[in-house]
Amino acid sequence: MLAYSLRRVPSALLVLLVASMLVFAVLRLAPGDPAVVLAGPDPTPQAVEAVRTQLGLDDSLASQYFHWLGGLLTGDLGDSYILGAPIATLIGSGLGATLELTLAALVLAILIGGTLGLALGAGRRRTVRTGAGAVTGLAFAVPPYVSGVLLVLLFSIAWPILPAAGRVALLDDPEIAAQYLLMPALCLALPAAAVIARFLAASLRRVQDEDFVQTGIAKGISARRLLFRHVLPNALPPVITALGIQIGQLLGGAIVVEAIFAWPGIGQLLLNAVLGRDYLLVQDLLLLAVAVSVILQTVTDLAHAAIDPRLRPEAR
Amino acid sequence: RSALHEASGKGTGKGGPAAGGILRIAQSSDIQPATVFGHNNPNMTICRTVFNTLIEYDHKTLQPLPGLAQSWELKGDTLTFRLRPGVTYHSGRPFDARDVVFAITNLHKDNVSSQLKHVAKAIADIDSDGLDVRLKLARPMSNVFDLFEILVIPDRESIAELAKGSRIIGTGPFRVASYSPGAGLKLRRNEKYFKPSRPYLDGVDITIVSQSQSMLSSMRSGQTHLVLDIAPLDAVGITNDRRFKVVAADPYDSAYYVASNVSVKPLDDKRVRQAIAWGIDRQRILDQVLGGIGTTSSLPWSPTSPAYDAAKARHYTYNPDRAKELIREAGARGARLDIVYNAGLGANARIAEIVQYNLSQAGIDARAVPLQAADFQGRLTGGKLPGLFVNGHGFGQLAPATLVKGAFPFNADKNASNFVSPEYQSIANALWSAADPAATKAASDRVNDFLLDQQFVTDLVTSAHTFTVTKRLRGLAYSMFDYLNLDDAYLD
Amino acid sequence: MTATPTATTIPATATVTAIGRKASLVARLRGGATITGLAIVVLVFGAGLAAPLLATHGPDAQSADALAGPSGAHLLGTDEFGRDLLSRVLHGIRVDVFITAAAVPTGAFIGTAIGLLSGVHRYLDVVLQRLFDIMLAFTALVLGVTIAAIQGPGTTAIVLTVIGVNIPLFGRLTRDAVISQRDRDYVIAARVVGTRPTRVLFRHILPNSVDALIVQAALSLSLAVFIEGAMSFVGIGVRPPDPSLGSLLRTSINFLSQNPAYALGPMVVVTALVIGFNLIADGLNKGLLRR
Amino acid sequence: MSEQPLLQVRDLVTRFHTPRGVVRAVDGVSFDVHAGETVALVGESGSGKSVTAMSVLDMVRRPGRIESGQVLFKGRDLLTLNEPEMREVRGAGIGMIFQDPMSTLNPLMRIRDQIIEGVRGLSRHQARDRAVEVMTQVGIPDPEARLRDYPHAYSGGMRQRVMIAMALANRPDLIIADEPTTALDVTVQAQILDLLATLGRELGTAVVLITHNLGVVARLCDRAMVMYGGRIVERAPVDELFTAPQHPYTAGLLAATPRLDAGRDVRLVPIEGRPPDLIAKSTGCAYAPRCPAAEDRCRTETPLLGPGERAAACLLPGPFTNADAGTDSAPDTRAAGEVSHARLPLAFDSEPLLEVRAISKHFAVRRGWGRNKGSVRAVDDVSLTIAPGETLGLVGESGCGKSTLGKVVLGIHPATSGEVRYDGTTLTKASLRTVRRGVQMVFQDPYSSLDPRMTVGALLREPLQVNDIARGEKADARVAELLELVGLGSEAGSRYPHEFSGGQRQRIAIARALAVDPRVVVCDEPVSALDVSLQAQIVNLLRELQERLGLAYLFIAHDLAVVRHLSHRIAVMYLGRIVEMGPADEITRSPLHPYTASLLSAVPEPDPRVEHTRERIILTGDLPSPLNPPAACRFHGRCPIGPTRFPERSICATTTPPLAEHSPGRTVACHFPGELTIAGTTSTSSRPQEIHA
Ligand SMILES: Nc1ncnc2c1ncn2[C@@H]1O[C@H](COP(=O)(O)OP(=O)(O)OP(=O)(O)O)[C@@H](O)[C@H]1O
Ligand SMILES: Nc1ncnc2c1ncn2[C@@H]1O[C@H](COP(=O)(O)OP(=O)(O)OP(=O)(O)O)[C@@H](O)[C@H]1O
Ligand SMILES: [Mg+2]
Ligand SMILES: [Mg+2]
Repeated sequence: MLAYSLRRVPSALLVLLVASMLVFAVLRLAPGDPAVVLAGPDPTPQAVEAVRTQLGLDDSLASQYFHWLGGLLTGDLGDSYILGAPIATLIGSGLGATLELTLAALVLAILIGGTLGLALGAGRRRTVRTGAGAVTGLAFAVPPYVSGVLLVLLFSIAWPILPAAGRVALLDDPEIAAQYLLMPALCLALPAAAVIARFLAASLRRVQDEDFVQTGIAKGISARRLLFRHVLPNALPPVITALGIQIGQLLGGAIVVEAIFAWPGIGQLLLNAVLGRDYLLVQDLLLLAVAVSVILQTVTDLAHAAIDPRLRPEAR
Repeated sequence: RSALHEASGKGTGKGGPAAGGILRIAQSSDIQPATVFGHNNPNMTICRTVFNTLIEYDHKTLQPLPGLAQSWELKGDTLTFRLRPGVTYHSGRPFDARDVVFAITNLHKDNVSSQLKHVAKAIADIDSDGLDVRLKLARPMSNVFDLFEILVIPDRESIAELAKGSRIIGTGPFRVASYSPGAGLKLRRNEKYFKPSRPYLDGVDITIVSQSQSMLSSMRSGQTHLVLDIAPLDAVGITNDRRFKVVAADPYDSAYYVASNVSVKPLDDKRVRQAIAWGIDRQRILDQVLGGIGTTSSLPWSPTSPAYDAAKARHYTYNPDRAKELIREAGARGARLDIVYNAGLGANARIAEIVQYNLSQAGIDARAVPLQAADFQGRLTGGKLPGLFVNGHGFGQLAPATLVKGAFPFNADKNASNFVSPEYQSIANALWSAADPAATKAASDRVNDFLLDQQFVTDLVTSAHTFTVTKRLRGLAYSMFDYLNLDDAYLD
Repeated sequence: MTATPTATTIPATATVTAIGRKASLVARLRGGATITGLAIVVLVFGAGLAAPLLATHGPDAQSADALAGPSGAHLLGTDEFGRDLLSRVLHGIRVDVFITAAAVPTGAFIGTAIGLLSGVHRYLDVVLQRLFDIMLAFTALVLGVTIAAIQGPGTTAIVLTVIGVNIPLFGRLTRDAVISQRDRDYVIAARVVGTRPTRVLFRHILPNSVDALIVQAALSLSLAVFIEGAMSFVGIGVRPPDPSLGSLLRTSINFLSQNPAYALGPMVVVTALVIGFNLIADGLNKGLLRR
Repeated sequence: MSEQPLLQVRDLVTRFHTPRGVVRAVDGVSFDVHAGETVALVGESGSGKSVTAMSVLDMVRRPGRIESGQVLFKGRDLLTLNEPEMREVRGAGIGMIFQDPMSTLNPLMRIRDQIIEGVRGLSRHQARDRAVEVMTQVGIPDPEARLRDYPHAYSGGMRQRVMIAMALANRPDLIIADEPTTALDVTVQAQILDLLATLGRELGTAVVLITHNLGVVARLCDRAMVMYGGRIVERAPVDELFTAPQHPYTAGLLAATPRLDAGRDVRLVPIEGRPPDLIAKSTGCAYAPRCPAAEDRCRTETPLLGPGERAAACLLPGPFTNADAGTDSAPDTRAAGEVSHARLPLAFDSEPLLEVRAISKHFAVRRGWGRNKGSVRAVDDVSLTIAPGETLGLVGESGCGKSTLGKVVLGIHPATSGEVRYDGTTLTKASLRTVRRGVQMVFQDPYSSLDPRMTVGALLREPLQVNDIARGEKADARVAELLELVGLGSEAGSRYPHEFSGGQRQRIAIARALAVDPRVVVCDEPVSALDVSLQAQIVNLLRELQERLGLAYLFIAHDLAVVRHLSHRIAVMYLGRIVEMGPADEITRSPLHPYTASLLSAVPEPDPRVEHTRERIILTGDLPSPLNPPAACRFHGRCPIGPTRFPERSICATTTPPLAEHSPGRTVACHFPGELTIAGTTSTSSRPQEIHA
């Protein structure tokens, strides 16, 4: 399995290299200049020029690119133009917050989506299936920027039991942190849960039609065992693929949710960095996104192999 | 335990000032430590809490009061400060005159910007001696004390780290306990603050909340006590909630304007610019965008400014017919004009919408064009905005010269409108040099007339920075640049 | 297949042609879901297209009567500039109609073209697949933020984002379909009788992959509505004074206590549209893709 | 004791409530099964066999519903049981074996767990022992170790053994086997059938065997029931069923089935028409529309199946003595069938039209980034020729490379080495289009070889257009002509493929192949997917076309009887190589290669008399993987006269036997040709006993 992951390294590196070029080019096409932002309000042209020199923005693009790449290879992400701080620190703290949020959302999405999906795809009673279908449809159709606002209205203002914005690190004070985490995580999780529910339900229905399920029934095993030991495992692969994509989506969706709940994560960082033309920070963040998705893909594949003996290397 | 309950914080409960409590502040964008030397809105929460300035203006009389400087003397071209003894930086190092010298010479550097740089540059010579600082001025300046109202005196030894935000060290009532860029910072009580038994608060937590709605939500849920500069229209949600109030900062130093790039046709025609001034419904902007905070005005000054002239401030009124007429005269009917604004600022966006609508009523094919902050700032600085632009300016509250020398839209030497006029330069310099109130009055009259006639900047409303606060917060104060002063603040 | 951007992938296994049970289009769409969805979308989009006729006020006409609640004159009340909200919602739909109509087909077309190329050209395939990997790594909103930075906020940025999001989605789908179809008997049969590769591609493979693409298209339309909303919500969307569903929603949130109908209008329309498109996709999925 | 049948099915009615209407899949079926007996349920596809089986175990799925009837198992009506009680019966009382062993095992679960989870009343430990026991019973070597494997590590035949083991695990009284061998190769089928027969006998388990293969019935069963349109139309002891069918449908089935021992020039007699639409409510006999003997009352009166051992649901029951052709079985058509095919000379003197010279085709198996993991030698050094008007049959088990060879001939796969020549032109990329105007192809699955998005007309017009043969009205005329040629009306042109039955679709596919006027047609299992009656239609059509157009065929199939029926010469393929080639009659009568002999002996003949008397060679093991085929003679590991039996014959494992001429017109690749005959005896009398073991 390790060998299998290793075999993907060259292709992953290639993807990252190409992505680094794209990412470098992309923001430089945008009008605007970090030096102006950094020089503060009402700056003189000399001040702007001085800042440009100080940031190294007057170097040639190629040299800027290679300087950046060189830094990356030696583990130096550089300093943020606008915030001044080392990018590693910025991403470190933001990533912690975002990971906390996305992981919580992921857990919620799997729990909610899994339950809905099971009800939708394998519910015995029609009412259960219809109900789950309606909930799924709604979770699916209400975008996070609407559900977030509604949640806040409900649970912070109308019936104030949860904080409306901000974050306490989970490690610092779990009890309090969980209360901060709940709403943003839920808001982020809902659409993902709906997707998972749909994929799971569709997959369950498909698998239930497969021959080995008949075998199971003919063997006389219970419906419960049939569902959880036979149908569910076989229904998982497409759900895992969807889940892999959804994790990427959660990270992206974090931009909106973090904005609504003032969650100090990567999404906020990225949004502000783009607005401030904080080139290095944006480059690093976008490249991180690509890296995450590359990793996710590998993890997804490994998860497939973990479930399905046919995909394990020794089976080839 | 409830996070909400804990966040709302304990008050003194005594109906009077008492020590303790953490004040929670939300602001929409992160502080920029590198720019603390000039006026930059996001820094309003740290400039007077972490740092101090040499003097502090009295808001009524505009007379300097002691800050880090105990006393001062302006004799001819020499200004001498005597500094307060026994002041230490958060690092533990004693504050002395060399820190002041450093702060002023630091402003001479190109990459350090401040709207009052022109004053610093006009200081020909500085020398210090223990707690005395002597400044030699190269020319008479009516606004020299404005510099010392705005200029924070940071620890000179950690100046490089200050720019990066990694060590923010001042003499103020609070020290920076932690700063996570993009997320916010925690300030804690400076036990060695030079004002005895101040501050009352144990600390201040500043959180960055980009969405105004989220700020309000957290305020209503009791999680936040003070929100900075929430657009009044955004704040309507809580204006009828009796727990909160919106405090308009009395310097009224937040003016909104629409300006013309005069190198763009048909804005090169004075009549078109005047037509614009006539065509805009200032009252509606004041009511619908600024929640009635401030006054409509055709002039850039705060009502407290010596240059303010109530009659002239009412020069332009909403007169769509007049506007149409002038536009027709100038042959600019149906002209296509972009109204550019900084998309990141809610009030500006909304003003742009009203301006766009008013101008289209007046016969101009106007389009509102949002630009992102970095883009807008860049083009503003480079004078490359494509037509009209809506923006805000400050500096109408102090010495009038500070506005014409330091506020970029009015800068006589180089401005965003690309408006260059020897006449303007000369009257602006006259205003700068004016030595006494009478001379200032005369010079500012000329400037006023000139501005009203030329209208390269059309002032719309003189409004104020706002602090939206819970009524539990008492003792809130701020400088003439609206730097938050929490020396006497406490939570009831 | 989600409200969250770009999750709109259909498992490759779904690219199954309805061999042996192909019925007329009408019969295949007979499922109630498709019809309901279609009805919702037609109703909403129709109202948008007919906005100039239906709207009682100009969408930009300001007045002093700001933030009024619903009344006879203003069925949804007015906004902060005293503009009639119903008229703005109706005109706002137009923006979404434009975005979906302009961007989704463009993205689908480009994506499909690249996908076809990728499907038939082995070496190009390797390159294009990696490219899709990268494009997919930029989730819709990240892409939107980036494009808005380059292009400036506005309808164009949204359109470009929607196109950008759809290219890899359709690309992958088409490519997978081509690859799954190209060794099928009917394709080989067509080659054997002498049909040239391009004709095989366009006359045989593409029409048989189209079902999956249609389902994706329905999902992409709802995705487009979603992207418009999300981008406008973070402030990089449609430029004022033009109303769009997302921008209306974004502003409305400030005035929930003054005029709840402000938020209600766009919220209902957005939700209805997304549900409508998804119902269509679901129905098509059942009708077209079922094995 | 034995008075009461083990299973009594009474008036079972099962329907599917579909949007198109109610499908009467099982329409009043009654039958008994006694302890220990093996009963066959035969019938064409869609006749309701599987649904009957599912109904017995109350396993019919939505939208199906058992509407009425009783299923008495040991006197208890299963249809009145609740879920837990029913679960006790399933598996423990009645075991079930399904058709496709590749899909009936859960791919994600170890074999052991799958067997154990169904075992009742034993501790986990005992259950494990039981699993080993049944695995041994079904003949899986090293069961302890193999139990830990996942299904993918098993071949199809082994999986079917596992299925049987699973069914046996609870010692059920009855096993229902639903087409247990249909998905398997003949040699493996023979193994499995053998296993079923032995187990039934030894364990006293009753078996209901569902199949459409009459040969299997003849070989294995005591009694048989014939289903048609959801009803049982005939019930009889197997011997009587084959010799004297009472229902015309049974007689029709028998007449349509090609036999190895019948005369090759006898035309098969297909059953005309289509199977009944189970949705439409019919009156009268469901078979009446297709019955050559039907009278008017057949269309109004519904015949009922009488009681007793021997009964037919026919108003005009036979017997149709089918055994000897020429008597009045299925009267009219049989007479027409007598007009036999013209006998073509067995030796074609003319220049070969198609020549395949030393063709090899290897597929590289890739994993990950360009790393080759060896290659599949699908076709290895194969040479053959086909003369104008000649049919060369190509037989062999699944995966032996038949299709690949066909595709190489058509240039669909480029050959790894070797040369294909058509009419003097060597097949190259440049000459591809020319060659394809002379060589065409018909595929196995008529459901997947026609583009579902095109009308039949467009499908047939395409070759005309792209080859510039005809356009416009001329093309239309040609399309009509082609349709006519394959026995379809020209109005078929405006319809879509899905509107046609499998047999009709295969006709369309043939018409398309003929559109470019080819002289050679590669038929890749064109009838394997079809029911016997349709199979007979297509086989007849192909022969007719050959006679009319002088076509040459490369006829690929795994069914030796069909191949023999159609071919002049036969080539037998094993693991990518041709092991024997020669005139069809001679090869089937006296095979030279032991593999050919085994193959022939594995084919069950639809004749109980033959089946009961003949001895069979049961090959052990499965087809080896073509990824690393055995060295030298590829058959040596399974060969009944090879080194596994006779250790001194090491030559088989060391030297590749060349394909050499054995007698005029016959070539064989074996070191010991002709030793093993169909009878299962060696012609060299040295060691007969061992073979019988
Ligand atoms: N799920 C279903 N929905 C609708 N009709 C069905 C369903 N399952 C089976 N049928 C119909 O029931 C009839 C009997 O089917 P069944 O599977 O029993 O046939 P069979 O004799 O087993 O055929 P085969 O040899 O192809 O397995 C067929 O006409 C079929 O179309
Ligand atoms: N495109 C391919 N890539 C790799 N291996 C292939 C390919 N096509 C066929 N094979 C392998 O070549 C071998 C021969 O396959 P082929 O389809 O020719 O067998 P066949 O005799 O037609 O079998 P069947 O009776 O099942 O149709 C098989 O092992 C198969 O797995
Ligand atoms: Mg069946
Ligand atoms: Mg084949």
